[in-house]
Amino acid sequence: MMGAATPATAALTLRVGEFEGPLDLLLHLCRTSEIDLAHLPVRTITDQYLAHLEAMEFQDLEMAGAYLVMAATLVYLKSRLLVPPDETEEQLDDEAQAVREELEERLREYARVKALGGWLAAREAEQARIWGRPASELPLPDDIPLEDLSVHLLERALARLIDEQRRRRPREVAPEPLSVLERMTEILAVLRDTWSLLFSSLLGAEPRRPEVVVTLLAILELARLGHLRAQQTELFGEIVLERRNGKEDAGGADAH
Amino acid sequence: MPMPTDVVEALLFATDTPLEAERIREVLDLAGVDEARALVDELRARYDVEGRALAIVEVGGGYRMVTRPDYAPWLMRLARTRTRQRLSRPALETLAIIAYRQPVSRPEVDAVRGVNSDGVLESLLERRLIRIAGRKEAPGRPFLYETTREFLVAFGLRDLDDLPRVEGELVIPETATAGVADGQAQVEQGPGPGGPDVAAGR
Amino acid sequence: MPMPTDVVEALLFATDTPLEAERIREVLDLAGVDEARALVDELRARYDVEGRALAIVEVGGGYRMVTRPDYAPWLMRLARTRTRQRLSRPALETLAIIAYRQPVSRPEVDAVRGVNSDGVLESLLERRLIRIAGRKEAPGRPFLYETTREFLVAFGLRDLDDLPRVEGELVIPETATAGVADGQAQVEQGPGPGGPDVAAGR
Repeated sequence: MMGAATPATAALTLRVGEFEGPLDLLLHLCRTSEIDLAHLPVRTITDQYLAHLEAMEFQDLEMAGAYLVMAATLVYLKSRLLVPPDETEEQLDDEAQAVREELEERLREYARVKALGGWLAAREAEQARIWGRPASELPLPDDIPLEDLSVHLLERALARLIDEQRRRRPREVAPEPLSVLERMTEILAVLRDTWSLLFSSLLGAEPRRPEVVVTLLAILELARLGHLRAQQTELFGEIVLERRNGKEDAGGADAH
Repeated sequence: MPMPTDVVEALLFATDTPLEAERIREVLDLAGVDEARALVDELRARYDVEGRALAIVEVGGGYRMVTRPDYAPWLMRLARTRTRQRLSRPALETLAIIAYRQPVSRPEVDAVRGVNSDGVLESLLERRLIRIAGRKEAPGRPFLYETTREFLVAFGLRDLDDLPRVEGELVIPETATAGVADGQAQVEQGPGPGGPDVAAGR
Repeated sequence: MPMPTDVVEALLFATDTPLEAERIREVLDLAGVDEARALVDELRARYDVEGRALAIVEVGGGYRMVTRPDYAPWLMRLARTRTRQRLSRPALETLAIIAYRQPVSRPEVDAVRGVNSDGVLESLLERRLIRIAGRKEAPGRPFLYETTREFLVAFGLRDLDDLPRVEGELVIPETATAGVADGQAQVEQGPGPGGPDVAAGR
């Protein structure tokens, strides 16, 4: 019976961790008592809320504060109930009634968010049942799609640099010709999916000289690092590139 | 000479992120995006008729080749461990708020949840499910958050319209009047833009 | 109920390391390795008959699903568009330096990063996230770089003051060419299309 001021003792054993916050607790109390979120019974819900609060142990001061602020709101509402108390139809003065309505609205809002969260969880579980192609080691997971850029990434990059400077670890100066690096990435990505290919297929229909040079450098570097094997069966013949089934293969298995 | 649909098949096979129609158009030198879409549709229909292990799905503004859910038991036995951890309930709820109200600021998220969301937002940023979309024209100029494409992919959504309709609108309470949020949602006023609230906790 | 050959298809699709017959036997609970091999052969024959983009090859002691070599040119084009649409970590790092310390010259960026930044700057210029702001009044008169309006749009910033505050200061080391490290005052302001709002406030 929802008029009962003492909540079920079983519910009291709930730990703080089971609630996301005061709204979650309030919603839980409403649900277990089958309370209409549009007609919050102030007296009942306040008593139940306070009883739960007493049984809770907080480790996080801020979280405790959030629960206490809600408690204060409820106690305020309860104190503004007009006498004589009417169990079925609680009356509040206009000011308090506004607070109650706002609280009810927030509760309904939270209920919606919670439902959506549940929907997303189900969706996530569903997605866990399908497999795409394994994420390649390349492009590196660090590579950000342009549309997902976010300033926190810049912030972190700078913080990392500053941190490095603080630790006074002078960086070694090394050449980093990015286009070769990029081309290496591209070639490896293609080789992952096709195993072997012809050198000529790496170039466009009308390759420009710098493109050929960069591609050649990329291949030499990849061969040096043991990622691929380049073979030319006849003089001036086509160069055949083959992915090497080396350690990077073994590493790829648990890279995702 | 390979057929265009077969080229599309090769392209879909070779990408681990959704492939946009525009990129298919570009790679195949097609006249328009519609042509690219038509090719994918043709391939998709073929896959569906054959009803084999693979399917083509539309997700996050692009197309992906994936295994059908029926094959999950065997793939799980293959023990390709999925390092991706499931999201916690607070994370999912925060994500729900952002998905519906984007772009939305932290104080607003806090107000709906009734608790501080700093840590959750941080981890969602870390997993690139949300991004900072700018700053809100409001006191303290808090950051605004929105979901990323990665979010759509992770939840198998074509776009944000794929989210279920919620009964009634999601209303973000005014932070100033929200009783619970008082004291914690209020942004510490910095002396200027990019004030102390931003630098906090980093 | 999925057919065994289709299960094999799913397994091969979802792994990029060669899959041994023994693993297939195990996952499908087959009596022997020969049975597993027969399934792969059946699938392989089907793929060959259909003559599409994908094929199954035996390499490194196992089986792999790959695209046929004829498709390599398209895959290469795809890889190139992918590179263009992403920002690598070095690029992001360089962009951060420029965003927070603009205008800044290449030798200065190099000195901070400890690597040659030519290629990265090139790709940032190409993506129009940075632009040349003029030349530094220093030996060699190196180019100075600053962020663009597109940069602001991409990150959802109104102006540079919207950037998150970072604790501490990035030190720009003295470089051989840069006489005065903090010589930002003597910038030759290029009143280019980026507009005054971009350069303002730094």
